[in-house]
Amino acid sequence: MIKHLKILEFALSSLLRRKLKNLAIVSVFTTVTMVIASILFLTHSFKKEALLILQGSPELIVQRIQAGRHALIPLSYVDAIKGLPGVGDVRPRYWGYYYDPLTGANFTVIAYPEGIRKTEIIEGSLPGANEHGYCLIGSGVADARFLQIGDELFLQDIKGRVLSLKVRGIFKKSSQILTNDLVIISRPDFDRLFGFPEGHATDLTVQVYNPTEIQNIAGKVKKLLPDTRPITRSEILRTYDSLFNWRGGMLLALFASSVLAFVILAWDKATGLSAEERQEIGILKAIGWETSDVLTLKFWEGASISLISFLTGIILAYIHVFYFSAVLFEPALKGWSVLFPDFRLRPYVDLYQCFVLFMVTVVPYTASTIIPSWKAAITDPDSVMRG
Amino acid sequence: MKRYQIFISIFLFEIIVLVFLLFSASAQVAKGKKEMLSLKDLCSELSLTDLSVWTEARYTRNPSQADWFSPFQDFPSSVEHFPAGSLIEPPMRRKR
Amino acid sequence: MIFHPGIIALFLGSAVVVLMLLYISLLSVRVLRYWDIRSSSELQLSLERKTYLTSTIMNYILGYQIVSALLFIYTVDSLHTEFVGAMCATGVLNANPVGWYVLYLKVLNLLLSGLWIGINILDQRSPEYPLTRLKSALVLILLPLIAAEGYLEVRYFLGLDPAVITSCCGSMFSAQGKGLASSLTAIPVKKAEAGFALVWTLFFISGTLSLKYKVSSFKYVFSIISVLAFVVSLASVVSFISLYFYELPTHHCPFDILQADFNYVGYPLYISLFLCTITSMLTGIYEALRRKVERKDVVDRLQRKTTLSGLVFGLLFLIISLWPMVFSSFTLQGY
Amino acid sequence: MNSDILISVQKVSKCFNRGRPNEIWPVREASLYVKKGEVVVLKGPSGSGKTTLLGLIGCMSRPTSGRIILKGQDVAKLPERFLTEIRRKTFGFIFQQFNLIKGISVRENILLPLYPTGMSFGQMSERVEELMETLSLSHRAGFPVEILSGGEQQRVAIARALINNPDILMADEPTAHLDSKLSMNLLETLGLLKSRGMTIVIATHDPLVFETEMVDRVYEVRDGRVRER
Repeated sequence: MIKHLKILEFALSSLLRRKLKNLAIVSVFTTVTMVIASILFLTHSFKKEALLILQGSPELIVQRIQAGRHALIPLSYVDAIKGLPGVGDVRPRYWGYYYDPLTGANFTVIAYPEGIRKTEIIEGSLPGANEHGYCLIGSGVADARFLQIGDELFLQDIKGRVLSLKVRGIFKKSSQILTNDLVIISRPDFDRLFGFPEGHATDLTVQVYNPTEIQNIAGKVKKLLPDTRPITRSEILRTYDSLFNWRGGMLLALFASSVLAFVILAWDKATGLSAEERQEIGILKAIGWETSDVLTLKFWEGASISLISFLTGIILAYIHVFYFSAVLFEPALKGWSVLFPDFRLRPYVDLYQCFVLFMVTVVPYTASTIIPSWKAAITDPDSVMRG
Repeated sequence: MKRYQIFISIFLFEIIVLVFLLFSASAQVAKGKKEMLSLKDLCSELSLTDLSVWTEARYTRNPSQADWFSPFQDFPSSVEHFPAGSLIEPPMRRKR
Repeated sequence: MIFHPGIIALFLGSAVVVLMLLYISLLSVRVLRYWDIRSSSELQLSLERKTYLTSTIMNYILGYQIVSALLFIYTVDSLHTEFVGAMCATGVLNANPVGWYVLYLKVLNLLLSGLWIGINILDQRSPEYPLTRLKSALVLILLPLIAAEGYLEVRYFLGLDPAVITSCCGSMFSAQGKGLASSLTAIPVKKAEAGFALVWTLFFISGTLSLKYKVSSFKYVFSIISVLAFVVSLASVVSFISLYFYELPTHHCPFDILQADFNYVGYPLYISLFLCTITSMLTGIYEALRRKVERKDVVDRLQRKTTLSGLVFGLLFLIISLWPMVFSSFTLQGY
Repeated sequence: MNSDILISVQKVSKCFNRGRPNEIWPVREASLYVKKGEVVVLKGPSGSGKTTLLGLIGCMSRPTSGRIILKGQDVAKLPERFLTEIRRKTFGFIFQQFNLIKGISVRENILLPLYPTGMSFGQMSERVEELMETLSLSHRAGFPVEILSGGEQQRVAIARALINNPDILMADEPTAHLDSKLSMNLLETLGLLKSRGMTIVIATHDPLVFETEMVDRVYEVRDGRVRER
């Protein structure tokens, strides 16, 4: 133990003797770790957040597909689906996209379901079920149009007329990730805005009593109504899961090239032992250091560089992502859009991420130093005598 | 103070910071749980299926509701909504 | 499926390890052909120097094996959301049957690398490099195993198809199922408990005997029993130990105890079991190698250490696994 | 054979690049012995093989053939890692170039041989202070070695050679980089060590060294062959 401490002491001293070179390695290593850790932290938290929130999405959605594209669904399908055993409530959903030429943004317009309850994430009050001329908007919409409660939101309906809606309530900023671009209006206003055909809905949500039966029911719906596409909640969740894994993994693969570049740098630094370093090792061997002692020395040199850089990189990444909302690579990591939520992610970070990071940074670096340090360690002790 | 003591102190300090961050992370998550639940309730209330992040195109606004097989679906010359669009992974090749 | 960060990390790590192992395997072949300790030729000198490289790389490989085993379980576990019906690692392992072989190989390779390091320690303490040929041969055995592990890992993850509806631990480790895992579960708890108690009692008796008396058969018996204890204990974790942690009479999953909900108790549990097995097995292996080594005192000292640590880790494992049985109100009476 | 013989070298040869066109034999069938407390000089011109011979005696490298008996043990066939241990415990080396590590202090340079041992930091600093006192280096303890004068650097090298309490001090051309005054100082220091019972082996071609009276025996080395004078 004491031997290791002493060799560590000497390792630090030799690292400090080549300050510039080692500082360069540490800073590159830290930066690489930080970039990769930022990607992982961001995508993982995003994924977790999405998966938790979307637990509340409908168990089963039935859409109609026409000519290979999503089409409006006739309300007659409701009763057909209700007839299946095990199916509870079937409800139509009315929603659509509205391109706002004023701001260049896309809104998502929803005709609100009957019984929307007041929750703490809404400021102001809720429009009643059949009151028209009122709306409830997401904070992104409010910001884009500079609206406050009591102001009017003007939209252009399908015939080119102006539809004026009084803002009754605004979703709080904390719910941005779910509600940023929403405009919730009443059914009559919705029909007027989009000129929705009678007897149709955008799609249907299906309640299933037994959660293990969902897949089964989905199959039966597909059989009963071949022009439909059932989407289950677990499919939505899996989609998001693989979406973010894909995102994180792809960026990781891209940044793997920077790891590779770094490893090449480290390899080059380690193999290109300068004459001075070679002589130092020769001296150590001549005065009684054993090959394994030199290997231990090299191990501690590498370990101190990689451990410190690794930890610093992770800590910086955490601060960067969760305290500064990933400012450095915001557009590349998060994407963009006109209505972009400035969400503060909750830090879903655990040891797993740290393990993955360790594997993609420290392991390649260490591997790249093994053979060079062995080459250094087997220097002949009498090399210093031969001069 | 010996160099190794300084090194070990820095190392332990960083470990402690990291552990602290991990714990504060889980504390923050626990604290945000109520808010999370109300978001989840809202999600089921409004029957929402997707997050409102990339609102530019249908396939990025509602990834779970869009047709994955037609990425340039909005209009023929629509530019790819990079990087939001690149979030969508290519469809899996089915081999049998 | 490939672009999951954890999977990328695993692939990368496996690639690095297989490459390094391939390199030292080439060295090992040369050692096996040309090693001659009595020669003072330059070839012999260069081989002696290469043994340092071999042991350095093997040390790193052992470290890697530990991290990668944890990462594998973690990754597989985190994938469970992508599979219908999978609620933990078990379901995801079932999604592609190759997964189980990857897991078995990981456990085997971890054990073997640990034993290699143990043999290396004995070799390095003796002046005359007595075990170098043996070590080289073992490297050559390890290479195909670790390469196979890497290959199966790639096949497993590439072959995962999220559309497959898999069974989860609920149905896998239930008595009705087929296969090894369910037959483990089907063992009556009473019998499993009796076997567990018997094996560990024998373990401690033989351990104490081999500490006290210099009789080689005690040491062999101790090692063999430690292997038995390893197998029986893993079976017991599935059969009844995990039940006490979950406080559910039907939940037999050996992976859930690694999760935060159960205070990560699986880590100390499995780690102490592994260490106990490796060190106890080394006692017997050292005994078998005794006649090859000139300095018997080195063997004695190392054996003492391994036997003692085997006993200590064994005790630790027992304390951890029996803790909830003694201190929780949950009982399996009547199941 | 006499029991106070510390090292006995018997028909030792060393070959480099064996079997290749550039094969050379810097040492051929050399035989010599060193008794406890003696000062022995290997004398010869540069290129005569005395440095290689010194390396063989000091367990730096293994001979191609022959036997080297150190304290009754044949070390010629020992693997490298045990040679290192013997070297560390038995020999202290002073090299032609001082071979100090630049950029670290005098104290650390002297301590170098003790890093890979189980000695505690406390014991180490005790020993180094004592040694620096003897060799009057204490006032330079914290200085980086490269700013020291040649004589001081030589004393640091001696201190480093002595730090692990060796039985034998090996010196390779110790006066090569010193003027005559400093050489005299060095010889005084060596004389002091001899008076304390240290065995010393010096390889040199400097008459100043092998003509001093403390030298007990001189071997002449020429073309790798050794002759006692």
